[in-house]
Amino acid sequence: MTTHLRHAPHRGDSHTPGLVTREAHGGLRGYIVGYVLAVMLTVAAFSVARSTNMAPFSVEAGLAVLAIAQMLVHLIFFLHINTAPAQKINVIAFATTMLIILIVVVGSMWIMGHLNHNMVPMDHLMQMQR
Amino acid sequence: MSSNVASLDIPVEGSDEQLSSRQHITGFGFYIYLLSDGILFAALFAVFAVLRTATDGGPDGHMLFSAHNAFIETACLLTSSFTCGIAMLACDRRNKFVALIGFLVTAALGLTFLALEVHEFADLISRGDGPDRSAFLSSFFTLVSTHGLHVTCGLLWLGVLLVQFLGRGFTPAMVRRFLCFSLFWHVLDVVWIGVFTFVYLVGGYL
Amino acid sequence: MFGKLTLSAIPFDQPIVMITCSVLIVGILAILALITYMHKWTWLWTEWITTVDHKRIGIMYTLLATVMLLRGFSDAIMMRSQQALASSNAHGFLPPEHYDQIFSAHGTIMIFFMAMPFVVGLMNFVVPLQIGARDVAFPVLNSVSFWLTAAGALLINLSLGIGEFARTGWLAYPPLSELPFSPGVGVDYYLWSLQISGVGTLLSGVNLVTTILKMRAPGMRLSMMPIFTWTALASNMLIVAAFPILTATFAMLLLDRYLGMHFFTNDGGGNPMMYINLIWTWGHPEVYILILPPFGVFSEVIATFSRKPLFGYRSMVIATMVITLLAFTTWLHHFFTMGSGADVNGFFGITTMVIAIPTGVKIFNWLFTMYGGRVRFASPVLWTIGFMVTFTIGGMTGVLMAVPPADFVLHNSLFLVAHFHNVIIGGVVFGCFAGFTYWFPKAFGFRLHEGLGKAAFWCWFFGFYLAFMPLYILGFMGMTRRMNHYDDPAWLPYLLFAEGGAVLILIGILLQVTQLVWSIRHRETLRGGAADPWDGRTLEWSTTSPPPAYNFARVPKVSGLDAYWGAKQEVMPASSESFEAIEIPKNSGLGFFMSFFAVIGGFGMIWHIWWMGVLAIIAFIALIAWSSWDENDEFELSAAEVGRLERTQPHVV
Amino acid sequence: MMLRNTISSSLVRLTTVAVCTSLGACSEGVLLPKGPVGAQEKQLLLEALIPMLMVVTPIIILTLWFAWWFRASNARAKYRPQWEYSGAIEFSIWMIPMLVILFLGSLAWVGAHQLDPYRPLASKQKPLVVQVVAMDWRWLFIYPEQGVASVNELAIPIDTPVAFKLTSATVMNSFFIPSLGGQVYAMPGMQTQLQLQANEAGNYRGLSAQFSGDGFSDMHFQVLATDAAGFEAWVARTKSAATQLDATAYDRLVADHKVGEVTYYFPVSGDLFDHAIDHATERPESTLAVSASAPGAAHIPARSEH
Ligand code: HEA
Ligand code: HEA
Ligand code: CUA
Ligand SMILES: [Cu+2]
Repeated sequence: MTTHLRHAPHRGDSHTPGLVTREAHGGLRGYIVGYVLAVMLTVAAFSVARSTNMAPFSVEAGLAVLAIAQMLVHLIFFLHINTAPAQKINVIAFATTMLIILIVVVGSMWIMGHLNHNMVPMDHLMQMQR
Repeated sequence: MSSNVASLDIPVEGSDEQLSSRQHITGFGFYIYLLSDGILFAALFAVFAVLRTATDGGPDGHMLFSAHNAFIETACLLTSSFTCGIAMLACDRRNKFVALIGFLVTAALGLTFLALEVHEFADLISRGDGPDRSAFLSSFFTLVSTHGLHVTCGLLWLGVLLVQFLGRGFTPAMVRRFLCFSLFWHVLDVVWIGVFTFVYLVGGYL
Repeated sequence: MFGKLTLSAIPFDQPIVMITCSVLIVGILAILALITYMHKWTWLWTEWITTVDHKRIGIMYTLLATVMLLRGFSDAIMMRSQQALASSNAHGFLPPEHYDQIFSAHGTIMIFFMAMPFVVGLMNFVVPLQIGARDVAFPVLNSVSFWLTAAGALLINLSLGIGEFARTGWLAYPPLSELPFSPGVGVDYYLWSLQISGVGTLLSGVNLVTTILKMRAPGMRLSMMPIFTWTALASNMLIVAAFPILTATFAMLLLDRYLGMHFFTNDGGGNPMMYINLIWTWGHPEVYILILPPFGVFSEVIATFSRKPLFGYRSMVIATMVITLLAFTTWLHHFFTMGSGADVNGFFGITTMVIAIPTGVKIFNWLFTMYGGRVRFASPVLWTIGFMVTFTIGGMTGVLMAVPPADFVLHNSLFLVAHFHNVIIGGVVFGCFAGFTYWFPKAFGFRLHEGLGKAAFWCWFFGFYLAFMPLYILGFMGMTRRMNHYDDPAWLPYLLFAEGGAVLILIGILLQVTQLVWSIRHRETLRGGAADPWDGRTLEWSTTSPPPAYNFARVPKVSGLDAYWGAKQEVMPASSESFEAIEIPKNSGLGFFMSFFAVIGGFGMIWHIWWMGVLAIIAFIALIAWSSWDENDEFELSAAEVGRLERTQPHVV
Repeated sequence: MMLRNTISSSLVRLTTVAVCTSLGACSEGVLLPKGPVGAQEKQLLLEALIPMLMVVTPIIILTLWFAWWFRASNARAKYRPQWEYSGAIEFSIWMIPMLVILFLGSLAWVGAHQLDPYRPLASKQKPLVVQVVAMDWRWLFIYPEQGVASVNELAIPIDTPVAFKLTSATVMNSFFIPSLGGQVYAMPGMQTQLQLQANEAGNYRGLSAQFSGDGFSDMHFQVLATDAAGFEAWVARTKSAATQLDATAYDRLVADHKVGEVTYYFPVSGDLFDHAIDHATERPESTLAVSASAPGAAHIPARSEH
């Protein structure tokens, strides 16, 4: 029986994000693992960006993947957000936020891309595409 | 199961029940706030993505950004996130000394980060590439300095917390506030991942 | 020293403004004098200004909304009169630079300082009671939220007498709102007051989401929450997700105006279309923030007064959540005509229409709740039925504009104006009134006069149709919105009808004021069954009216939907249990002082009085740090004290 | 279009008659289109309206009927205090709106593509190109092929597609001729497009639909739709106006905030429209000095004074 379950029997879903629990997340070991992973990912990102023999698109894609991976590392090892049942509500809240961010950012870029494309005067087309 | 207990729940004073539920409620509320902050940054990222090429004949990211500087900044912030975690572990064990050291190192790294950022900005502005130069630079300065402003607020907050901590030690409210602070600090680091990747690396690469 | 502020900022040469201002100042002075005369300052300070009780904060929100109604409605009447006069090359009584401020102020004030506070006030008052909680999750923060909203409201109304308000429409599209085209302080008033109140709203959203998810009475699972609580949850989730976008957007416009940046300017590579895109990613969710809680009100009202459970609770919840998510997928329908192309327009046209499905489900569910019921036509029910008829029409015209080619001819016409007043008045305002009448006895311990309430309803109902149906026709005739004058005499008759409708609404509002005054004076005769006057179904009716500071002496245990109705059907065991001690949050002046500095700081920034702005920001930070020093923000009410209070009910305000 | 069957189009005609009689005196508006674009838009509007009315009207009637029949005082109505679920009803209340939306959704998708304002109109005639510049608070129309320009008067030949290219010299506006069909924003530094056509000769009203500042209400213009000969005559008449429009004259025109006046220009320099697009991106300097908080006694307070 966990402590918070005893206090609020209906709230089996309450687990504070970021709460350190010694055993569940490995405590110090968790932080060290997280830190090492994050450092590796960071170094990887900077060296990918520096590499001159990759196509620009694959560099962008690679960087995006590395960034997402590192964000996940932070979430799991530093913020202790995981799929434990006690965390259901935290994960749902997080996933919803990510979905909205995705809609807003991708949607805006899609819309603005089309708008900008439709706004360019004919003779400006060349110079705008750089 | 009791080994799984979130050990920050162990009460110091006051009744067991209030402490625990209040801690959870505060932590959750703060988490919700942080999620909304994430959306604020998302809006700024979207603007940066759209205005990235709107240089108005001025310099673009490739000409301005130093990956070197960004790397050191990243290292500072990442390490500070780690030390903040160590300090939280110490809070968990009610180890006042380690907690204090951990937070102080966190603050020092945060300050270094901030100093680097201010230096970079000052440099750009002195060269005439300030936020009023072009839409691209407006969005760059705004996105990065909004993050910087959060770091500044975090440092101010941490300062106040440490002064209080020295006075009163691990009261329930103190532990609750450190918990919120560490959440805040970790999230700033997550945002920074986006900044260094999409602003400095992608933006500087192209 | 005083930045741009000089004596010439006060429009001495504009009689309308000067008279309004003097009346306002005299009125405020009279109220202050009255308070002093009656020695009510301490009472006001301890019982209201520093209160952190969610019920009182809810009431203050509603009060703020009512006061702002006066401003918003007088603006509306002025616009209607102007358009009734300014036909065929007549120029009416309002020159454009004044008229433009009026419609901008009307839209801004109505949405941000009338509808929002009303809805937030209802949620604040009702939600903790409905979920069996003793207060919201963060009571002090709640008071901060309210006072920041009030600060924004004060600031925006200062623009009436000192300087000017924005002349840009309620969403301040750039480049018109940029410095070269709006060099005055109007847009700054707009931006700073909305930034300040926006932060308050965001914090209040965080607070209520946490409250609903974490503070429910034992046993109340999500699937047992009353529908109003569900819609409040949805609405606050939308606040949390949408308001940061607004804050960011306004911040960028501020940076353009104050630091010469180029986000949305004509020069420097700025892109005004991005502002329009961002403001609507907030703006469309905003309209659902406003309408969802009223939907919840109607659900409670229709079930209670039909003496039946709500039909299709589960699909109601699903529909609410679907609307919440879809709210974020439709924003482009506000700028179909900007030219983003057929694919984008087609896509957003379809996502917009899809919202009609869950909304339609809701309408049907209310319909079938009445089926097989025993409907009592109390005034909350009249508002509900009036809503169902009116909102359906307004929703239909909304869907019509979601067809892009149809919108090409209707965009920015009076048809659009008719659409949104149709859904806002027929939905949000009717819902607020239904909720107001429904929960009034809970808040004050006595009912409102029924006859006057019904009379007010009929005035509003017919007044609305008279005022806004002609606008649909005018839209078809090609009349656009925001016209100061026009030269087509064919439009005049319709505008005269519309003016008549506004006057009818005015009569409705006067009847409501009369109702309020009459009911307060005769409250002793209206007390009957005040704890549960309507034979309610949810937990708020299980406590006294008005509820004690701690809401429930014993935290209720919940085991199903319609918790209180279920309990009423069983024989209640005589409550012989002893009382327990209750922690109550202490009063706090934090919100009031923060609001004070927010007004000072905002005013300083608007007028470029930099030292004032900086000092206020420093004071603001110091205040927060200082307030964090006191860890004991609660005091304990002993068991004996609780017992005494419970025996001496009803609790008087 | 596949969706248009005869039943719906006869319903459309009926509704048009009904709405137009209720419009009374009006002779203009989006329900009385004078060109193919407007006609299609009206058709689509009514095709969307009718199925919605078919759902919405019964709902309103049912609301009133249920409320009345199940009133508390009606002993004949059956009271079912527990009834709160019916699978069949639940299913149909999701299905009915869904079906309507399925229909409307395809209408919206197809319509958005067919009536895309950028899409050239099908016609044997070569389109007439008109470049439109929104100003404070007038409209400038440039006819690059004819070499003429006019302010606040748009002449077009009937039965000929007109390809508008739009921009703004100052803030956003929306170019709208209700009798001919849909509108598109005219925005500074950018170029948008719109295709319209008039099939009936006449004088129509054109306007800005997007609020653009204090002079906005006067920002309307006359559309003279005439036959080809009439249009030629108009061009000839314009050519007799000896005011030249080059970049300098254009800048002077932009800075001057007159409203309502019709003027003609000839000759017009060829790249004027590009100049207009580029020029809007520069900030008119003197405007910064004007304080809007100075109480304006003038009917149209000047927003910038060159
Ligand atoms: C919540 C939103 C709201 C509400 C309630 C209203 C209510 C009204 N509105 Fe408004 N309106 C807008 C939002 C709203 N409006 C917006 C966003 C715009 C666009 C602005 C722009 O162009 O930028 C606009 C524009 C607008 C125009 C300009 C049209 C144009 O552009 O040409 C007109 C013209 O007459 C108008 C009229 C009216 C009238 C007559 C009412 C009145 O009939 C209704 C009066 C109603 C109330 C005042 C209700 C509130 C009542 C209370 C709070 C009661 C208090 C409680 C008790 C007594 C218990 N409105
Ligand atoms: C509370 C406020 C509110 C609400 C609830 C809505 C609801 C909706 N609105 Fe509205 N809207 C506004 C407030 C609101 N709106 C405002 C303020 C503006 C203008 C802002 C400005 O420019 O200043 C605006 C503008 C606006 C536009 C932009 C027009 C333009 O600028 O050219 C559009 C276009 O698609 C639109 C569509 C809709 C739709 C599809 C809904 C739907 O949610 C409606 C759904 C409801 C129903 C459809 C009725 C019930 C359903 C049934 C009975 C089922 C059967 C029916 C069908 C299958 C059709 N709205
Ligand atoms: Cu508007 Cu490009
Ligand atoms: Cu919308």
